[in-house]
Amino acid sequence: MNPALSYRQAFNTILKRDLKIALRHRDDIVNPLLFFIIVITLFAISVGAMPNVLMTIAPGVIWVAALLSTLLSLERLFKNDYQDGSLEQLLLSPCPVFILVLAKIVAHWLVTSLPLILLAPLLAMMMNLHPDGYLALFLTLLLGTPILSLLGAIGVALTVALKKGGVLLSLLILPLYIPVLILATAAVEAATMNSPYQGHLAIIAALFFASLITAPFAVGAALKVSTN
Amino acid sequence: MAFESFTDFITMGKHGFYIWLSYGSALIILLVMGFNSFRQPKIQLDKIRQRMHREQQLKAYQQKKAEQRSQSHSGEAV
Amino acid sequence: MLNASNLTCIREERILFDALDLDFQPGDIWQIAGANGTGKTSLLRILAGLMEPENGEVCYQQTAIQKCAEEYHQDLLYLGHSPGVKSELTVLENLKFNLQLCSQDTEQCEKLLEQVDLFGFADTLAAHLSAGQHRRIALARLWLTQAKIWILDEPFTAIDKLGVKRLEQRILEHADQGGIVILTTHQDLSLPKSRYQTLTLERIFS
Amino acid sequence: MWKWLHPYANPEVAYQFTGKLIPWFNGIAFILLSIGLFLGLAYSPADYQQGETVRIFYIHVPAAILSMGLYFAMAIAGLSALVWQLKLAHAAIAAIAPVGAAFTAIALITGAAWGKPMWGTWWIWDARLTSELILLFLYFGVIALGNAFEDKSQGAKAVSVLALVGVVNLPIIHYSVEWWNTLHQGATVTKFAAPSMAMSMYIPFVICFFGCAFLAGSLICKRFQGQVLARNSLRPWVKQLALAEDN
Repeated sequence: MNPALSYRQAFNTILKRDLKIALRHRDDIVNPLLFFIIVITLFAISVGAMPNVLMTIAPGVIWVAALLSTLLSLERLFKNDYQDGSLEQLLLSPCPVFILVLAKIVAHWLVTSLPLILLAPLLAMMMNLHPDGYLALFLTLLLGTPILSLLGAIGVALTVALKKGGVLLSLLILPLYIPVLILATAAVEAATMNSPYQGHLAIIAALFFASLITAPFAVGAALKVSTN
Repeated sequence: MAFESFTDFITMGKHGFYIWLSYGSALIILLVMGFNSFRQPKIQLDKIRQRMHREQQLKAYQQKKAEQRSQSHSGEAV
Repeated sequence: MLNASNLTCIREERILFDALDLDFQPGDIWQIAGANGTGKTSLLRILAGLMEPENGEVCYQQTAIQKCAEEYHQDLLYLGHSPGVKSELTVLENLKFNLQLCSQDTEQCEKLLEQVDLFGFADTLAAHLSAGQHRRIALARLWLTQAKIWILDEPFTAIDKLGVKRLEQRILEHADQGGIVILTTHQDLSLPKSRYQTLTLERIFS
Repeated sequence: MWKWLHPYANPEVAYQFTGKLIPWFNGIAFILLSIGLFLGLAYSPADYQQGETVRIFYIHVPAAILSMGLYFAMAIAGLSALVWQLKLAHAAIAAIAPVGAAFTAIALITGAAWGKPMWGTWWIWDARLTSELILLFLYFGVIALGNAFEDKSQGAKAVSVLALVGVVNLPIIHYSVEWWNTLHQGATVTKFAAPSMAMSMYIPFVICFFGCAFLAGSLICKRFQGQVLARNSLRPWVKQLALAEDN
């Protein structure tokens, strides 16, 4: 009997493979970012460019744009694997499913949300965000986007076998995103009025760890159900 | 000369930072663009060379198998 | 080693098979025959644990496969209809990944390519290859895996004559070493009759 | 077998021709830019109102004009590709798009850098900057569509259609943004008026503009060669070139 593959090795293999595939599809990375910028430009243009108006809506607009662009790129998480059969191989590998699923979610987060977080300050500037709000925005995005990926993965796992999963996916997940959205925008607004926002961050962090622990199992179960 | 000294030229009446920022960023973008553009033909030629090399390798392998098959046939025929 | 007791499977309000009892001993080769849509693939997916039967149970070494999932998957190699090959990766990368996923060593990957006559395609992207070649990448794992139980869903589709003969050789070799092979195929197997049993699934009209 | 109407439509001739152009373009661009920038940065007087920041003008406006001009050039290539089935025009579009996007980005960054000392914020939703930003999105659209297709020939037609659709929409976008901007007149402190052109400012500007234009020309020719090779990779002359390059 060959040595059983250690969980860490399995995690790394999946992570490396997914990152390699994502980097070969460079437009899968760039397109959500462009979507993120264009959505914010649309808000700025439609709301009219009065600096004070922009300043008040800036946190909300940036967060909604981040949320939508994550939603846009979630589809890619399991769809291709389901179509070319590697999802079955994943479910049948000796390594427990939740570790492989976690690796895929981490790869997805690195490819889509990390560039988004790095781009957010540039767009906060375009939205004329109050200077104190930048750090809060960065921290809420850093803690918030993993939650979006984790919860979103559950929705994708449930709808992976359906043909027209796209709209249904957003219907399933957006309600789950509302707590994160409320806390994050409240934190940034609190920061702009330089009142303490650590409380909001703590709750977002708690949400993050809760979803980090429960989501992979839920995704594993959902995948077993949808490939039934 | 619109400036008395070189340092004056650099600071440009306290707006120096913005001017050099814009010229610097323009220079960087053009350098990156230039470097990428000048490598374009080379990249394509490398790709073509790699493809030709792989085709030769495949043809050699095909011939080797064809010879094996013809030997084995002649061997059986004898 | 692997047995299934009174399996029933119902798909879209149709009973595919009912109260099926199967027992696979090391060295067996089972061919699941039957017309299209009689539940061959469903049976294989239930045995592999991808699908839940209506009732009944699949046991691996006397424990239900849901309980001993890790050990069972360690010992199982399942090839479904879609080959599980990523088109963005090259042939070699696909092969290496498949083997790493089932914790097998990946040294002799290049030599393996010749076995399934994909020699020279090592660094071409799988996207540029045909469906048959994709299938052969998936089948290449048969030569390297240590898994005892093979569940192959129509392994011979889109494979040329020479490939089929070589595959049957490998299956025979594996069975002789005490492995279990369960496969579905439409062509008749050219293995000696004594070596394999056939289970034919008929269409059940409730 | 190939009956070419236009002598330069033959990929090999086009490849050699652009190859000869590149050193000339480089030389002229280098000379013009060095003179223009030297005059613009060191010699020309500061603007009475904007002070030294007006010097950004010598890179910002040429880049903005070029970004618009290159988009029109791309649209013309798209038109010739669709109407006269000129394979080379597809290569031209794919060559121009990234260079155009680069100059639009330069225009945006220099515009923002110019806006900071004047209005105190890096980004201002001024009519020209906003339409420049939308132009950048149009360029990214053309580039992304070009990369989306695996085989180039199928993608090429789609890209030329997009380029045409884009160029039709350019004036519409420009005037709607202009109208939008007057609607929110309160937003911008002073109209982004181009400073009145004293002769000592006009000459460096014109030199700088042609310098940038030739530089863009050389970049485009080089990318064009790459695209021609990519689209004719099975041709014997390309194989000989690859082998010649080898040793």
